[in-house]
Amino acid sequence: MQVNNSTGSKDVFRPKIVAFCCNWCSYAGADLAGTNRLNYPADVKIIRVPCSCRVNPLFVLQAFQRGADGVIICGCHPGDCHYTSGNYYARRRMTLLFSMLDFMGIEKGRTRVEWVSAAEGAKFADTMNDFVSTVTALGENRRLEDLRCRK
Amino acid sequence: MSKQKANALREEILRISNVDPLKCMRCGKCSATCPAYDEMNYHPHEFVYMVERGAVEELLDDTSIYRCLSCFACIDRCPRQVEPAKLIEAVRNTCLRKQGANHFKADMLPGKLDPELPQQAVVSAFRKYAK
Amino acid sequence: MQKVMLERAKALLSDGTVRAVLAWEKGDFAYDTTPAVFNSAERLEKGFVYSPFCGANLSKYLIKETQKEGKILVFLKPCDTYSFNQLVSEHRIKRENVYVVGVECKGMLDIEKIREKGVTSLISASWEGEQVRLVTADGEILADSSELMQERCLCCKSKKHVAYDELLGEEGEVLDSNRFDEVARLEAMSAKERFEFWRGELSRCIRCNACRNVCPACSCEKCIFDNPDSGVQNKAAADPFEENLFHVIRAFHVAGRCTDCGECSRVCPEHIPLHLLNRKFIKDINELYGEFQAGETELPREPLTEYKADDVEPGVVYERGAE
Amino acid sequence: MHRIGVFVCHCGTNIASTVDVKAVAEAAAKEPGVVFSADYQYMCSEAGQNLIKDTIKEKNLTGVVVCSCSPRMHENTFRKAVSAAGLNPYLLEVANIREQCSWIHKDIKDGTEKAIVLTRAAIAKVVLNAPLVAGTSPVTKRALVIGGGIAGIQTALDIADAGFEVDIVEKRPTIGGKMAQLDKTFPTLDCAACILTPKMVEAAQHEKIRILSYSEVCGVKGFVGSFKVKIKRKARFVKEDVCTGCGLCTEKCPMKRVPNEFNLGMDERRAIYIPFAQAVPKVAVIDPDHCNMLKNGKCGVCAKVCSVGAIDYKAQDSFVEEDYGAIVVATGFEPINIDAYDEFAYSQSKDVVTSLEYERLMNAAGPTGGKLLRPSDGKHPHTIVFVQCVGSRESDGSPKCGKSYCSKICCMYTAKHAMLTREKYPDTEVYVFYIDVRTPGKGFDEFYRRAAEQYGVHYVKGMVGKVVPENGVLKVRAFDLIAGEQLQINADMVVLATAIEPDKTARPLATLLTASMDTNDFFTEAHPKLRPVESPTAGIFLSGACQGPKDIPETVAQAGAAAAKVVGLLAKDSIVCNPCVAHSDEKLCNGCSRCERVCPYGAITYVDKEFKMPDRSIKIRRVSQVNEAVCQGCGACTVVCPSGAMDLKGFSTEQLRAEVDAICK
Repeated sequence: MQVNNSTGSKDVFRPKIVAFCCNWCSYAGADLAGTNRLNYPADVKIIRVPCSCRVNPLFVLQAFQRGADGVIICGCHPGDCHYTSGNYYARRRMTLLFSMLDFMGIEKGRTRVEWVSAAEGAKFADTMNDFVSTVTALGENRRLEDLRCRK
Repeated sequence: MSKQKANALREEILRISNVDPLKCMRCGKCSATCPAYDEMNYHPHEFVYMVERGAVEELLDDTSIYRCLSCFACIDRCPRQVEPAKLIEAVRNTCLRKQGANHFKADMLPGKLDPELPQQAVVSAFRKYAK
Repeated sequence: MQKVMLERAKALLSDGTVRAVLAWEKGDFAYDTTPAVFNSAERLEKGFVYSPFCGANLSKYLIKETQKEGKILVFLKPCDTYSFNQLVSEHRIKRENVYVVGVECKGMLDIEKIREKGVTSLISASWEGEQVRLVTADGEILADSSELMQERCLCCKSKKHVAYDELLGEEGEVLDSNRFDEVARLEAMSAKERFEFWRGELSRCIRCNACRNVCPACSCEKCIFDNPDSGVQNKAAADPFEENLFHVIRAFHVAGRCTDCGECSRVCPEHIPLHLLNRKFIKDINELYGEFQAGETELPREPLTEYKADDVEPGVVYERGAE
Repeated sequence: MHRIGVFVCHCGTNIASTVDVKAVAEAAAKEPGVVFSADYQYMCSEAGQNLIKDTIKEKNLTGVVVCSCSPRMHENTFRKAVSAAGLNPYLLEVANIREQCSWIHKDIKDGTEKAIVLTRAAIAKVVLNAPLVAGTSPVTKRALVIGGGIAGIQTALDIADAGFEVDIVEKRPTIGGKMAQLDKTFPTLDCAACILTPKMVEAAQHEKIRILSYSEVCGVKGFVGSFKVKIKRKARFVKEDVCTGCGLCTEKCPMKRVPNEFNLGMDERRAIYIPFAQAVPKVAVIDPDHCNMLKNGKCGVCAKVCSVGAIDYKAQDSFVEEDYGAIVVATGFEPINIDAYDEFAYSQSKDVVTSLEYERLMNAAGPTGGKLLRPSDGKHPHTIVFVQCVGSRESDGSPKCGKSYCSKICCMYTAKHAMLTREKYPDTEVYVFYIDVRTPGKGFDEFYRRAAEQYGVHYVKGMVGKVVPENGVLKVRAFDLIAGEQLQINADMVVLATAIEPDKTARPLATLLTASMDTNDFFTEAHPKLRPVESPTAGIFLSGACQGPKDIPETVAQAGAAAAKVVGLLAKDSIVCNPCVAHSDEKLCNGCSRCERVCPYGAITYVDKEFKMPDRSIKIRRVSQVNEAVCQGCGACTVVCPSGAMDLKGFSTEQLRAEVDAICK
């Protein structure tokens, strides 16, 4: 698994991870992880969305297209959505989308949905550490590699 | 004892015990709860504080380490999960593992013999305490 | 059957019930029938056809036709009626402007399969019980229909019309079809095999958009793949991802709305089994959220605009299937 | 042409220590569209804000990116600054390079690289930002206070005095909460009931206040300014408007052996009861778990003795739905369960009590009529040991489920108990075992010193390790850290200063309100320092111990502060809405109604609209319309829309895709 990657040094593969975080729970959870100085890899870059239900499958596919090695969507725990129902819709959409990506032969480990509340700074950091290590273990997006726009 | 050596000893004990004495908030509940309190010169809370300060030598040379019953009452009741008994055990182990220190010599045996004592215990005592 | 339909169409046209008839028109060959709007008895007389090659689902054309004044007659096969209901539920078809005549369907033929049998110069085809009579320039052949039918018809989900104003021919029933078998076969493969499979299929895509254009669920005023502002506007199949992106997004857009009519695969010039993508969504929906058939009723109900508090977590994906 | 200004904040060393802010500013300067890029010590300071304002004017900026702390912290600050310089406040983006960068990464190279990527993403987004103008939505001029303890009562009184209607929902049959159970209050030693009950009565008689006792909130819909709250009114089996509170039924009821929760089970009440003498509303209530009539239809004594016919055995739980503009949470606290602390023998001896039980034992209305008697044999105790920090200040993940926080009130009430005990019974020896005595408060340390110096309370630094009940004596083994000796005390009573935790109902309530909580189930503030009485969820306010451990003066102060915030909200006729709302492009809309079905607020409606076609014909199409005052901007509709007609202002598809691109570049 010695893969060169533009973001990393010669031997260490550093994956590109896009994390969509809902503004009310998970983004706040990520802030809390910061406030508590809980470390997780810098490979994770967070995009703030109002709610997990704002994440269009298109964004997930586009992230992979542009070179992401993993995409994670974080929202409020089911039942805790700031907008009452958003994460329920997101849950169905992402379940179906991930199942479809799996059906097309893309590694399951590259996509994830996790519910992180505003109080769960530690969970956020743990989740990101775990996700990064899963994606790192999968290595560069070989199977998706030829799915990428590498121009 | 040089400061360097004391420090190395301290690190060794922390490594063996996996105890962080800095977690202690000095409430004394360990010593309050210790059933062997009266037998000891240094008490559980003092172990924690002395290891933190690096005063391990005194602990190594003291009989207190053999007075601890390993009843773990201090571990159970410590509100900060400092686990003093593990620290005492680590000091004890450090003492026992000291190279060349012969804690049990053959001529000490007759005085300690007891007709009820299983032979196996004598053999294992030699194995453990005699170098 | 064709005769009964023709008579009925002419009658409804002449008594003014309908202003026009949406049906199939003869082509140059027996197998290239095309959807057409007939506005006179003469044109009907001349061009109308209903044969085992009338696979086209006419419901999509109603979006445009029902915008016009007056009623239009449409002939719908059982599977077409599901698409019809779905479009009505989405307010795409004005129900009051349609007169639906349900027609029985014994399964549509696949010209490729006929050709593979070595049949040439086909003049016409007709059902005869479980068999098909093929009339060619060289004479007549009686063949087993199951050998010549389109794949989608071999695993037909329903012979029942779920919407109609009147019915011609026999009414059938919802069938216990084995249409998910192929999806299940793929699911049982390793991820790598699936990846290879889809690479092999999708790399043939030429982005002709036939699948989208024929799909009754793909009825957007303006498709995002045609919209320069969407950022994914139609491009040539520049790289493999482009093909996957297009097909996954398309399948996702119709997920929960696709009635599994199979038109996408029928029209694909590269014979890509696109219906398998849609069926994968349908199968997942059935398994995860309960049995659901889009277009079964006119009620606006679909799995992706609903939820249950105890729905499965997305992690279920990782627990299922191989690898 | 875009003219973007990028401002990179050092946040002192908070950012600058792990992010090379100069490098970030330099990298940003190279991005297309960026005409100004600089770093500065504190962007949120006045000077920092002025830098933004001046640069906007000087460089004629069309967009601003501030790389600083979380947008949840200072986005509004910077929006105001941008707005003050004449730029639309929504032409600002914040790149979070503190919470999500400098604070989590130790390596300066990692931190800087990531900060640059985050900055790039913010720049990519800001060039697509559109100026947004916020709409308004009306405010229902009524408030709901959940919880009728001193916090809730005070908040309700303050709001009502300002002229707004308030409902108090209290789950118990009477308001008063924990304070009603206290004997005296520190440091002045006034009687709790004497200062609380007048407030309870005032609340009951206030024309603007309605008390919904024995009720629970079971559903919350809507948003700031217009909440719809469903309240369950539990069946009391006594008509509240008929009962005179004479108490005859509570004397005649044959079910005598029901543990009295007001006295923490140390004495008994009847199945029909009035919680305590000064209860508000002073109305009896039947406990359905113990009433024979309700359980098996045999009895009916209370109905026979009631002269006004207030008893109604057939009563059912009922539900009411009310509109409010603001909701105040005042759910308070409860002592933790100390069953796991077996070393203190709480479950083995009746003479080991919690501090709240001790309050009742000292109280004139308590089970002993105010005489200090041992619960086990009713004898006067001569030696009492107080143990502080029971379950408080434990390490995280404590196996006994202790709390990592300091419960704050124990030092003072223990000093109070010790002092009052010595005052009433000078023949009693009182020991207080403490780890630290914490008395930051007006007159607090003086109070503690008085207990030690004037009242002769023995303060011993150290903990109690074990309590063994033996022949009616509690053998207390403790440690005196200063003398360095283990102590054995034969005590008659042991009082445990039990840690406090949020009320059990707080967590489900937080879910209903979509208000956030910390890991200890205390409600989180919108800002820990600057907005301590507001929840991050707009329109939800926090009063009292539901937000963190508090004593009475602090609770009352916070209750007043919460009331002031509520009044500030209710005084407005309308509030400015979030302008980041959904918007439908009619040209693309299919009219399929999918968005309408997923909208949780009913903000989307459909209309038939005429469109001029290119050939000048008119086409009527069904298209969606968004009610911007109702839309809360979740974006659920944007994803179900197949044609992409529905988009979300401020988080548009184009913007989010630009961010994805910038991050993956």
